[in-house]
Parts: sequence; C-alpha cells; structure tokens
Amino acid sequence: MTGYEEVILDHWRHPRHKGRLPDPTGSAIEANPLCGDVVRLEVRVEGGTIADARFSGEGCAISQAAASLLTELIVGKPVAEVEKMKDEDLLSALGGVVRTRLSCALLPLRALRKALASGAQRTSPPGEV
Amino acid sequence: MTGYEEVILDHWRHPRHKGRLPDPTGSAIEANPLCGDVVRLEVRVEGGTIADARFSGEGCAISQAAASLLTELIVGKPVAEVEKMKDEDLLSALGGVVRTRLSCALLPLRALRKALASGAQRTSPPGEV
Amino acid sequence: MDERIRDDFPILRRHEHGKPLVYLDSAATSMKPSAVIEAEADFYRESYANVRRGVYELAAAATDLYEGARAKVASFIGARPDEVVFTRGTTEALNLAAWGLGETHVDPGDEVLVTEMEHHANLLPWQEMARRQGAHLRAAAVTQDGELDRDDLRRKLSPRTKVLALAHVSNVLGTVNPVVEIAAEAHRAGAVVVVDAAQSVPHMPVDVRELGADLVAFSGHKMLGPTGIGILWGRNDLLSELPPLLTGGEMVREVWLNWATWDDPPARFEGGTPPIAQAIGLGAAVDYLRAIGMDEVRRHGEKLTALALDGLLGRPHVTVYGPRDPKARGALVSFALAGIHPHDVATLLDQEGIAIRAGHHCAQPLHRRFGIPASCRASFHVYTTPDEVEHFLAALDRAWEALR
Amino acid sequence: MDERIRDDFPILRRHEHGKPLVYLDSAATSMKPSAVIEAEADFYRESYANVRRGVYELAAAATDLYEGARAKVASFIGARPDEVVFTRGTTEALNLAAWGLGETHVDPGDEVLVTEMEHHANLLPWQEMARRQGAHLRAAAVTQDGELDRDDLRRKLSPRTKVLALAHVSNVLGTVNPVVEIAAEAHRAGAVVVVDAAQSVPHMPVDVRELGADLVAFSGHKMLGPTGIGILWGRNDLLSELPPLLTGGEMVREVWLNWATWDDPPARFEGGTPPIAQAIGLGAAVDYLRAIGMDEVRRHGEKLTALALDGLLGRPHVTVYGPRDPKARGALVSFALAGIHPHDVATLLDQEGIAIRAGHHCAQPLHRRFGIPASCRASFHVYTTPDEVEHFLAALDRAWEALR
Ligand SMILES: Cc1ncc(COP(=O)(O)O)c(C=O)c1O
Ligand SMILES: Cc1ncc(COP(=O)(O)O)c(C=O)c1O
Repeated sequence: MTGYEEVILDHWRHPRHKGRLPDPTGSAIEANPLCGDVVRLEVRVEGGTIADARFSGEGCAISQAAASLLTELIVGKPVAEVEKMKDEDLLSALGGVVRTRLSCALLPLRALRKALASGAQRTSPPGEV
Repeated sequence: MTGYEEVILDHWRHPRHKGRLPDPTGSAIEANPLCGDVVRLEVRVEGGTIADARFSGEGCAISQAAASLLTELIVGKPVAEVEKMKDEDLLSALGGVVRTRLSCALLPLRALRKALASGAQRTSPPGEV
Repeated sequence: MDERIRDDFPILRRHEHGKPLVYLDSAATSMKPSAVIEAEADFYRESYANVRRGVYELAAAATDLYEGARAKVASFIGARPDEVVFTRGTTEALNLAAWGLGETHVDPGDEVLVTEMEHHANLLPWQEMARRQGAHLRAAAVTQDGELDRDDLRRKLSPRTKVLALAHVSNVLGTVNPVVEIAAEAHRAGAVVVVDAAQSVPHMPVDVRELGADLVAFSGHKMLGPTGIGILWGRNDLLSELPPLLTGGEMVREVWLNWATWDDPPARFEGGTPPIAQAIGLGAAVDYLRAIGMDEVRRHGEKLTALALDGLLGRPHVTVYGPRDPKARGALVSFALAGIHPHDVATLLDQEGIAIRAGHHCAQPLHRRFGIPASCRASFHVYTTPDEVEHFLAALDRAWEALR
Repeated sequence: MDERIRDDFPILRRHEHGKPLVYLDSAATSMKPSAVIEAEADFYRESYANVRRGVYELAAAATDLYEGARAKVASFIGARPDEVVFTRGTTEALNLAAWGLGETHVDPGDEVLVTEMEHHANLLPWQEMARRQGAHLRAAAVTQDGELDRDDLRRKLSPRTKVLALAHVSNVLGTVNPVVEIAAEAHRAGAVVVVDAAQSVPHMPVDVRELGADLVAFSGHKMLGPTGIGILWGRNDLLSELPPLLTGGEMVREVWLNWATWDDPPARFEGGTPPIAQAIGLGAAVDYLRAIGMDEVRRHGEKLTALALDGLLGRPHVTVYGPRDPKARGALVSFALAGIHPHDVATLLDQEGIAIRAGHHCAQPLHRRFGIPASCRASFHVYTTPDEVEHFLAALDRAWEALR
C-alpha cells in the first residue's frame, strides 16, 4: 500500500526544522478549520537570503511533511527565488499528492508566503516590535 | 369532439331552476377560489319533501350543469332520500365527468348538503330570521 | 428549429385519450430531453457520492461534476460561478432574496416595490418580508394592454424604496419588461433590483450583467432541466452581505454550541446536502440549450407565438391578454373564449390530447386586475411545432362550437 | 441479506484506483438501486407534468404519482399522508420546524434544548430561532461513553423549555437515543419534541406515532432515494398551527396584493414547484426498502456494525467513539488511529478503493467535546457485505503500518 510517496513518509517520520525560531524576521500561521490542520512557519531572512526556517503546528501527515520539506527547500535560498516558488514545485517535490488533499499539502506554502510578506513589511528589528 | 356528455351540454345551454327562491328553508354557497366557480343552492322543504330548489352563481359548464341537473333530481323527492345521495349518483347522472373536474361537478352537491343542514337547524319560519 | 429535436424528448411519443400528446404547457414546466434524463441517471449509476467534504476519489469526482454544473450555468448567464447559488427553484431563490434583503436592507417605514403582474412567488415573499420589517409593500400598475405602467412605477419609486422586485417576462401576459431601463431607474433611486427570470432564462439569451439587476432567480424545470433545482444569481458583493435562509451543514466555517460563522457565497446559501443530481441534470440541460443556441430558441418561440397570436386575434370570440407584438412577448399566450370558462376549454382540448393550462397561473392579483377569475394559456418550447399550434387553433374552434 | 442485492446498485461495479469500490460512507449518502433511478427517469419519459392545478390528464397522472409517493412515505413511517411534507432534505425540514415553532411557540426568555451530539442541521436552525425570538439555547451533555447524559437533560428541561430537538441516531457516535422515554419527559415539561431522524429512518423500522415526537425530519438521499428530497412529518394539528417557511405558488388560497391566506398542510409548506420526480424516486426507494423489510435492514446493519466494532475494539491503537453494543447503535462506527490524522487514514484507504469519511461530520461541537478535530467513520447500508468490512479492517492495518 502506497499513496503516500516515500518522501512524505520520510518527512512525516523524521521532520526537519521542526520547532520555533528564536529570532524570526517573518512568521505566519495558516489553519484549515475544517480538518484541524494548523501550520506555523517562521523564517529568518538575512541579506536577502533565508538564513533559517522552522515549522510547528499539528495536523495530517501531508501538511506536516509538506512543511518539513518546504523548510528544507528554502533554507539558504535567496528570498527572490523562494518567492517565485509555485504550488506545483512543492507538490512535485513531495512526489505528487492526491487531489483531495491538495489543500493540506499547500497549507505550509500559504503560511510561508504570508511569513515572507510579514517580514517584508517589517522595517525595524524584530526585537523592537 | 365530445368529452362533455350530451346531458352536460343540455343543462349548460338550458339551465333548469336557475335563479333565486323567494322563500327558501335552506340555502348555502360553495365556492372554489382557485377557479372562481361559485354555486348558491336554495331549497324549500315542505313536509319532509323538497318542494322547490333553485341555483345561482357562475362558473364552468360542469359546475353549472351539475347544479341544474341536481335541482331537477331533487325537486319532489323526500329529504331523507336526497340526503342519501352519493357523489357517484350525481356523477353518473351527468354521464360521467373527467377526473380532473370532479371538484367542479361536486360543488353543487356540497352546497346542497350544507343547505339541507342549514335548513334542518332552522326551527323558526325563515321570514323571522 | 430542426424537427428531429422531438426525438430527443421521449414523452412526446405519449398519447392522451388515444390522440398524440400536444403539450402546450411549457410555461408551467418543460419536458426533458434524454440527455438530461440520462445525465442524472448516469451520475447515480457511475459517480454518485455526497459533495464537498469527502476525502476519497469518488467524492471528488462527484464534487467536480456538481461544481462543473455550476460553472455551466454561470457561463450560460454571463456570470461567475461563485455568484451562482443552487436552490430548489425560483420560489426558494426569491424567498432567499427577500429574507436576506429584509435582514440587511429594509427598515421600518421603508418600501418594497413589486408589480401587479407578479407570480405569487415574487409577491408573497415580499409581503412577508415587509410585514417582518415593518415596511410597506407597493405595486406598480399594469396597463389595459398588459404592459407595466412605467409612469406609475416611476411615481412609486422613491428614496424610501429599498427593493424593486419584478418579472423579466410575465407568466400570464407574456410581456417582456424592459428590465435594463427599469433597473437603471431603480438604482438611481437607491433600490436593489431583484428579477424573477423564471420565464425568460429558459426562452431567450439572458446575460445577468447586461440586465443590470442585482439578484436574478430562475428554475431548472422550466428550461429542460430536472425538478428540484433552481438558481439565485447575485452580484458577489451583495451575496456576501446576505445572511442564509437555511442553516445547517456545509454552509458554515466554525460551529460552537451557541454561535457559528457562515461560509462565503455560494456555499453559505446551500445548507445541507444540495440537489446534487439535479444540478448535474441542469448542467446537461444548459449544454442542450446552448447546442441549439439561445438565439434560435428565442426565434422559434417568437415564431410559434406569432402563429398562435395571429390565430387567436383573428377569432372575434377570443380575448387575448398582453401585448399583441410577438417580439414584445415570451413564448406563451393567455386568452379566453367569450362566455366560456377556461377550465371547460382546457378539458375539451384535453380530450383531443392537447394540454393547455387554465386557472389563475399563480397570479390572482393580475387576474383580478383584468376582472377575470381565470384564463387559458398555451405555451411553447423548443419541441413545439407550428403544426401543433395549428392543431390547437382548430381544436379551439371545435370547443367553441361545442360550448357556445 | 441476499448478496444479489448488490446487482441492483449499478455503481457498485465501479473501480477506484484499479480496485473494486468498497463504499463505506452510506451515512453521508446512500447509493441508489436501479429501481429508484428508473422510477425517476421513467417519470420524465412517460408521465411528466407539473402537479396540482393542471386540468389535463397528464397533469392528473403526474399528480397521482406525486401524491402516491407521499402516501407510500406516510405508510412507511406509520403516518397519514396529510402529515407528510416534502422538503429538500432534513436540513430544510428542520429549518421549517425551527421557523414555524419560533413564530408560534417561543417567546423572549423561553428556552430551546438540544444536545451536544447534534448534527449542525439540528443545531444552527435552533441557534438562529433562539436569536430571533430572544430565547436561550441550551444543550444537554454527552457522556464519555457517547450517550446522552439523561440527568443533565432532565436538569435542563423545565417549564421554560418550549422545544426539545434531538437526533434519533447520532451520525458520529451511532448512539440510538431513547426518544420514546425522552419525548414523554419533554412533553410532561410542556415542550414540543422535534426529532432528527436522518440516521434512523433509513436503517430501522420507525413508526412516528410510537416514537412519540411531534415533528420528525429525514432525507431521501440517505435511504436509497434521490437527492433533493426530504420529509418533515408532523402531527396534523401542530402542522396546522405553523406558518410556512417558503411562500409562493401552490401554498395559498386567496392572494391579494397586500395579503394572502395559506392553504392547509401539507400544501402550505410546499411553496413553488416541488421536487416532483424526486418524490416519485423516493416512493420507489420506500418500496424497495419495504420489499427487503426494515427489520431485515436493521438486522443487517447490526451485523455489519458488530463486525466492524469487534475488529476496531480488538486493535489497541484504535479508539472507537460511542456505545460498544451494536444493538445500541446505528449502522456506523467512528474511530481514530493513535497519532494519525483521520484524513490520512481516509486517503490511504481510498488508494485501496475503500471510501470512508474523515472530518467533523458536521458535528463540530461534538468533536470538541471529545477533544478531537476530526474522526474517521465507516458506515453501511443494505448493499454492504461482511467481506467489505473485513477488507476495510485489513486495509486499516496496512494504513497503520504505513503511517505509525
Ligand atoms: C443526523 C443528521 N442530521 C441531519 C443531516 C442533514 O441531512 P441533509 O444534508 O440531507 O439535509 C444529516 C446528514 O448529513 C445527519 O446525519
Ligand atoms: C414568473 C414565474 N415566477 C416564479 C415561478 C415559480 O417557479 P417555481 O415553481 O419553479 O419555484 C414561475 C413558475 O411557476 C413563474 O412563471
């Protein structure tokens, strides 16, 4: 029995970058009230590059694995490049997701986009907010 | 083209007992607000017999013919006998009525039953009411 | 219109009293082509499931079909899918509109304006709403020719008028009301415009944006679709302001024991399991009508109406209600034979296999306006032929001979 | 249950992801036998017309079929036809009940009592009604075992309680509530009793008079019938007191521009063109269920539920919600796998062609009561086989292996 590609199972069993960032420059929470999935995504942007990222929250294997994979994909990348990331990019990195679960898989990406936007608006150092 | 048996057409074209009774012992109006049929039936009962009857009102050929035929059927008959008259008796005297129009055909009979009941309750001479 | 269309409608092979059925009551409800009947049946046979929430593939397939039907209906009327609410029919759609506008747009002392030619479905919900809100219901008059009295309407339209509700096409007079102009006037007065399009969308091209209305209601069963389905179209910003009429599952976000938050339109207005198969059947009906082309549907309706009008107006014992110009009419004609009750006419025609409607057609105030308790109505759709209209006129002569 | 029953349901020949479909979501909606699909299709093919008012034979034939369906449903639940109102579904039926009772039975300061286990369809209409009337909504608690807390219910039932609304069978817990006893208690307190029978009427013999309720709602689509049709049963004397929810054609006697008089029940509550074909399809579904026998339907449901319960309770990583005795349950089981989100379970099972539901099943407050965002649910009907349940249990083990 598959359906969950190895990459999803791997990230679900061994999440990367799970936890909180002490000093995020951007952060956002996205939730799906209908199934209870919640993902918080935090990033620290330094010199136009994503220096670090963390996710937390709870929910299904797909949303959690997608969050984990996403952090792995973005850390060390220029913000400009990450901002260009499309839904399909994440989905194919996950090895494909059944269509009934697309919203779970894309929840972390929605959170990331919000986090980057929140970071962009921040003009003062985070400690002072 | 038929559909309206000869007896219906005959009574529709040449209504019997149409008009008002000057001295009814019983009277009732029945109406079907949905098609606008209205029938007033008046009877004069003397010594347990229907001495005279009249109908008035307006509406379709079937209700008017049925009213006309009904007055013909009952005048001179003992009230006890008339009270036993069934829906089917009137319908078959009319030569049959299509089922979509039964309520038109039976409107006068409903008025007659009410008129007889109203007459029965009347204990004083009509003029005094 | 291609005569072979008739083969698509299985019921037209029916006989009544030994005669082939001539169905002239399409304004009450239209017949269904096999494509519609089979679309519904095939859905139950192959792809049935409840829509929305299901995680499994079959539910996704059913949801795609359901939402696909919404998209078809939307494009049919020039709208966006999120502006198309599935209801049981025009009646529910207008009740939803009246409820929602009452709760949000109408205060004590305000006015709601309808017309004398409305179907009960576009009158009673406004009566009830006006009563609930303490508002006044007014009605624009109808002229002796069966047209809307535009002056009277203008007189009754004021800044107090919060809603104007009117038929696009009268189901008795056939009158096509100039909704575009009237809606502009009403908007200038600050009123929301609600259009009962039950008799227009099935018979002519209707683009809701060109119409200029705010809310538009119509029924599936009059446009070759199944019973049990109808549409309320609304501008999304207006829909977003309205509360739901029916609450329950699938129209909410968060539910606590004592409060809940509504979902966005159109889901907000589709509480409970919707008429899923019926929506899909309606989608097939829309496909069928589009394949013919709504311009062609309209042309055909006009041709039949012209033929019927001509025949009826040429008979001195016949009174015709409504405009005399077929171009100013929907695909129906109401009439009466002098001194003969409409029900008798309908019964006599039925003996010849011809189905017309007799009664007040759910428009009692309009009939009262013309001083009659009832009228006869012959109405058409794509499967009606000129021969049938001729046959009807000849039978009408025999009815006249029989009863006059 | 005779295995040949499966041949009556064309959709059961469907494959999903290359595997035969195992449909275990009958509590959301049931599949349809050919007899139902064809009854609707044949109506459109042979006898279609609008009902009531038509003077011609075809309309009379259609009306006979429509009213015949009402009589079938009435006799199925031990009721009189004039007590059976056709609605779009349970949701509309409960909204109608809440609207009507609010207008006539509930004043400011009064109370309306529901339970924590209600489907949103039997919660939100009462929230809205309580808000409109200035009344208080209270909810009787559910025990950890998933049963109604009878003591809490008794505590919350008082002379201020004007309405008690509760499910006959919970769509999540499966719990069969002892409605007969509870209704008697509520009646002693002077409350009207409304029962959401969406999950009972399709699965067990229900006689509305024995139930002792005043109003009972259920849906056609969960009992092998079409979408777009449901029932509100009510004692005729109570129905006669209630105002309509939807106004329009066919539910009135006299209509003037400024007032109207309502027709008697059930017509009063069926404004507009009703779901005619769907009523006829529901009549065919009732015939089908009666031919099997509701005792047999119940027996079969109990057997499958026992099998599923047994299998689930025997797996230590599985939590089952609701009573452990299959006799105290409807034909469904909700559960969760430790540490695994219900949606993941459903998706993995879907890959094997097994359709179960995952989510809050339109019962958010109940899930909150158990501290979970969602649950899995397997549910059955006459076409479900013991083999399918075994297959489901085996697939569940594979899902557990894959994700734990
Ligand atoms: C207990 C219960 N009540 C009400 C409903 C709502 O029924 P419908 O969606 O058919 O209106 C359902 C089904 O979803 C249910 O299970
Ligand atoms: C103009 C008009 N409005 C409203 C309706 C009501 O439509 P429905 O019965 O489908 O709700 C009709 C049809 O009966 C109609 O002709």
